[in-house]
Amino acid sequence: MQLDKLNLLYRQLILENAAHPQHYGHLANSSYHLMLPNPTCGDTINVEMVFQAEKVAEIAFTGQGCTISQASASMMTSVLLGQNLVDAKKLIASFSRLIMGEPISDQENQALGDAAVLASVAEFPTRIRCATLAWHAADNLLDQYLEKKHE
Amino acid sequence: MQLDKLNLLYRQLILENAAHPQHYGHLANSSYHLMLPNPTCGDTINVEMVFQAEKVAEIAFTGQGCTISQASASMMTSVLLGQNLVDAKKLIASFSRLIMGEPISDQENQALGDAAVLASVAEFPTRIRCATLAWHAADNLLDQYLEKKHE
Amino acid sequence: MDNGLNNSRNDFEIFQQLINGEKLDYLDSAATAQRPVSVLKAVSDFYRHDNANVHRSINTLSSRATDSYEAARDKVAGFIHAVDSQSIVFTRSTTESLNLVARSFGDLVVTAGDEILVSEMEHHSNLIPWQQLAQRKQAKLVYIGLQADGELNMTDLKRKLTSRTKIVAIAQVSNVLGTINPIKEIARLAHEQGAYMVVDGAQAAPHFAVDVQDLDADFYAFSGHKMLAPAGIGVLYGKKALLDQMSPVQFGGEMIDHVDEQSATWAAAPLKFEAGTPNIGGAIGLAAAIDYLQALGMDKIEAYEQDLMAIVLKGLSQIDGLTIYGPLDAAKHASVLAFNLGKLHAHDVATALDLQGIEVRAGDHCAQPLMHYLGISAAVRASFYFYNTRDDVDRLISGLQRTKEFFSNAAR
Amino acid sequence: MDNGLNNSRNDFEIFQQLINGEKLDYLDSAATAQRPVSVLKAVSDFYRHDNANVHRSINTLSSRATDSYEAARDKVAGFIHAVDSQSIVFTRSTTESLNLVARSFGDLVVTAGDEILVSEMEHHSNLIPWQQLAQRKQAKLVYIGLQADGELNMTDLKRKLTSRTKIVAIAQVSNVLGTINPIKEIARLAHEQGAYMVVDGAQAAPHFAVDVQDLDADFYAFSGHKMLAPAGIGVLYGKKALLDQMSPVQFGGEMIDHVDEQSATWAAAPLKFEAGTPNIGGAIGLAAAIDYLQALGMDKIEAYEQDLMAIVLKGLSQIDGLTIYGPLDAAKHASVLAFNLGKLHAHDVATALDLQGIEVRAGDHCAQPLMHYLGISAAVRASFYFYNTRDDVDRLISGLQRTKEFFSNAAR
Ligand SMILES: Cc1ncc(COP(=O)(O)O)c(C=O)c1O
Ligand SMILES: Cc1ncc(COP(=O)(O)O)c(C=O)c1O
Repeated sequence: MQLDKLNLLYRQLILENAAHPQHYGHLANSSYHLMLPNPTCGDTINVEMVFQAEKVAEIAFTGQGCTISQASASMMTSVLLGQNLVDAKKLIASFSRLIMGEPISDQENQALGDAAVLASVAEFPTRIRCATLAWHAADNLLDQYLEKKHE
Repeated sequence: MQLDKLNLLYRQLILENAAHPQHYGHLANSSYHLMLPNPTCGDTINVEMVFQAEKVAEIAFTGQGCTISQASASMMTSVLLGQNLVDAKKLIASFSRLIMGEPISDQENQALGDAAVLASVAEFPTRIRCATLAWHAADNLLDQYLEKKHE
Repeated sequence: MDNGLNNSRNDFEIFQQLINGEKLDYLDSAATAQRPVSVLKAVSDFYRHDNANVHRSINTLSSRATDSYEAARDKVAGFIHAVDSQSIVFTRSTTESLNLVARSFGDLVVTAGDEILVSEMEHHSNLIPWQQLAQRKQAKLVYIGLQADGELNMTDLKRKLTSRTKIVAIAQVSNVLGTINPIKEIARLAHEQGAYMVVDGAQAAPHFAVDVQDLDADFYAFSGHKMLAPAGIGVLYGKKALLDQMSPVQFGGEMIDHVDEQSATWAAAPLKFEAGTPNIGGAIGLAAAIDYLQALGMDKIEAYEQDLMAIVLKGLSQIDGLTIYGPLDAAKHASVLAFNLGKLHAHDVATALDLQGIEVRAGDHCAQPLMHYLGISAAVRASFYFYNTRDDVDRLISGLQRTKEFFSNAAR
Repeated sequence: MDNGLNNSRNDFEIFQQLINGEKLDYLDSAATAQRPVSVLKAVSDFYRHDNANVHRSINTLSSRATDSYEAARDKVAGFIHAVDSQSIVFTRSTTESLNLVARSFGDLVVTAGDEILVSEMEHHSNLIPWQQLAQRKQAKLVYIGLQADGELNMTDLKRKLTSRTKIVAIAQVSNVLGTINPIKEIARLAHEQGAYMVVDGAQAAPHFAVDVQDLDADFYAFSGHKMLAPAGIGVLYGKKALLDQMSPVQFGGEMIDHVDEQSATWAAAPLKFEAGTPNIGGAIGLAAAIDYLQALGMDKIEAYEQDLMAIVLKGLSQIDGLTIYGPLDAAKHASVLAFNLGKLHAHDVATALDLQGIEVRAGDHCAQPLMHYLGISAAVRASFYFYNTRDDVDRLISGLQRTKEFFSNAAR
């Protein structure tokens, strides 16, 4: 019986984040927000951000989804909060490689904090999309901000 | 080499009818005419008829087609000319069975005259449609006439 | 241990494998069925011996291919008891069949102010084509509600079915709730109001005998891949008189009569709807699938699946906190069963089952309006076919129990 | 005796049989190609091990099926050198691909008074969809004439290609004349006038390397079944920016983003064009076909077929009274060759050849306007692929000679 393998996917930290997500809710005056659907299931994640002094000053998310998508969104908000734009983009890139099962440096791993525990999702290919949804949304918001600045 | 089998299909009578078709052309004042296409090749046969005293008083055909379809049309015109409506319908039904390889009586066979030679087409399933096209058109014209009479 | 109806499981090589180290327990036949050896062999035998294009050449191979393709059409006509083969159009899928009706027939008969009736339990494929038709024609798309147990609310249907109704489009079996809808009665009511009856038979035709004449359906759509045939072949049955009036929606080879530079005329139905080279191998595979099903017997399949469903319903109703959507009476519940396990997300449940070799589906099942109606975003769905065994069912029940334990321990 | 390019003939089981007592000489690959063992095996292996529906569930089988299906898309993108896989739409056939462009893109960009340019040598599938579009939009369908040798009249094209032209739709290779059209140049001229270039690649993609970026085609359509894949799978390549603007033409499962009772939004291209369960096995078979072709090498296939064509052209031109349609120069003549033998009807010639085991096609080849243009009602067509041998070609030549003798003796 392979339920043991479930422990690998559903680590304590993941279950806790899903049960008690951090930064869940709406921001008072977010200028950047994006809702992304997970086409395989119909779930959606909505991410909101406020930028100040070239930093992610505030971040929050809402949405329904599975344990993995909720936990991943929760962890993401904690990791990105307070980061400057360059570091935020870097963190998202590290996470993206981590989740695809590609090697990342110890330093990158440490920078991801709790989110590093999601590395095990790489072994569950059907669930990778659940884990990346919120990060895609955040990445998109960063790009939107950078583009606007550029104009 | 199976070209011998060609002799079976292309009997002398068939080749002659195709080379020198009988009743080829248009009728001066045909009230019934129908053009049918052979969808497998794009060939068409046009049949025209004049009815008088419940008989096929005049009949003719035009159209392009292969040896089999031209010969069959030619033979058909000779067989049907002068027949009364009931006999004409019967002859067409006999021909239809003959060409599908079904048994017909000696009497029916004799009534079909030259057209009986087309029996061999039954062994060339890809060519059956070529042989039946003109007869379908004639059958249709007889029905049209009968329906009109009925009104 | 039993091995599916008449030991049929042995005819399906896919069941010989392990999934995540466990015996494969395939409970996703409503998404697509598995294929028996005889179907795969029929298709490859065709390609190995008789392959040619159809309706085109007069050579020997082409005439064999055409005969096989048309024999498949005859077989399909017999399978659903159509008057004749000329009312059988080969398409890619149920989805294409329904789109063809909505586009060709819908555009012909629906005008501004008309109403199109669907139910709250339709699959997107029997919904969006009608939504689009309604938008094109300024017609109104009206939804028939459901009873609490997931059956169609016939009172609501009778109220909404009026002389304004032009088309009633309903699934014979819901792909989520498993509800079996009373099509024959609905068709009668529709015809009384001068409306046409379109039936989505995707989840019905594979599981019990269908008689389109007895139902008096005007159109009936289903997919080969849900009834053992290869993917890529579907069927649209239509009453011949209606097909004759309809315009083709795709144009090209095979479907024409005569073509000039600026105009063209069409072949007769069904060929006018089959532009281009059709899925010849798919049609031949579908004929082999029908042979297989008929050898088992559609009535036997129906009875066997009902027995399985009774066991599942009983087993699942004993799991605390598990919500079943759709009728609880096995006799009213065709081969699909949707549920949620407490507050667990359907995806988490599906992954836990997958790790035990149990393949179910989780998500919105291409029925978002139904999900909204039920007030959920996703559900788990287990679906069965004659090759599923008592053991498959037992494993689902114990698998769910283990899943529940895992998550309640984990969330301590 | 040679056995096709690199002895490839052995990979095709169908060639082991006799037709009318004679070795099969299959010269109808332009209608549909034969399938090698590797393609049939890829398809049945999929059904035996990984079969599930795609893009729907999160179980192990479904994820394998989705991966295989999407890997097939990647392979097709590589085969025609598309920028990325997102510009590859799976359809049933060339015919469906062209209908999709004409309906979705055509309706978007063509307005009353616009012109659509086609050539006199188009297959009905690249003609009637444009005829219908022109009728829907009160646009004008304009025909580019041919030179005496069957090549496109580029002077005529340049005269007719104006700022009024919205779409130019032309076959890369004619399925009757075998003419290879200068698509790259035509696309450049079309783009200069602000028109879009649609290419019917049905007879091109199987026979030589295609680079849609180099051609700068806006759309490129072809069929799997003409290049060793099963029937029922086709491809539409479109520039991503254009696909993004286009509306879907079929609606249902897989292609949606969000569905409410009265409205819906679509997934991104290519999925928005693939409503319903696609031909998964077909796509996997197409990927295996591409593997097979690429292992042989498209350049080698092209060179080999050109050598065969030179022999055929030489042999046929020595038969008295035989008329060849299309270029007489093998380098300008892709793998199809149409002709008539004196005044003999094409059907009679085809039957005589069939009795000698030689499978050709006779008829209008779904190109009635071209037949009218040539002033004939039908022609015989022999078409070749890499598995045809020198012996196949010799048998055609001697078979025609015998046919001629038979009929001239018979008509004595
Ligand atoms: C009720 C119902 N209708 C339509 C469909 C669509 O079938 P397909 O994907 O074969 O077109 C399905 C299957 O998913 C279904 O269950
Ligand atoms: C040039 C050309 N275009 C289009 C088609 C249509 O292809 P399909 O029947 O696969 O849709 C063909 C094949 O018959 C063809 O030769």
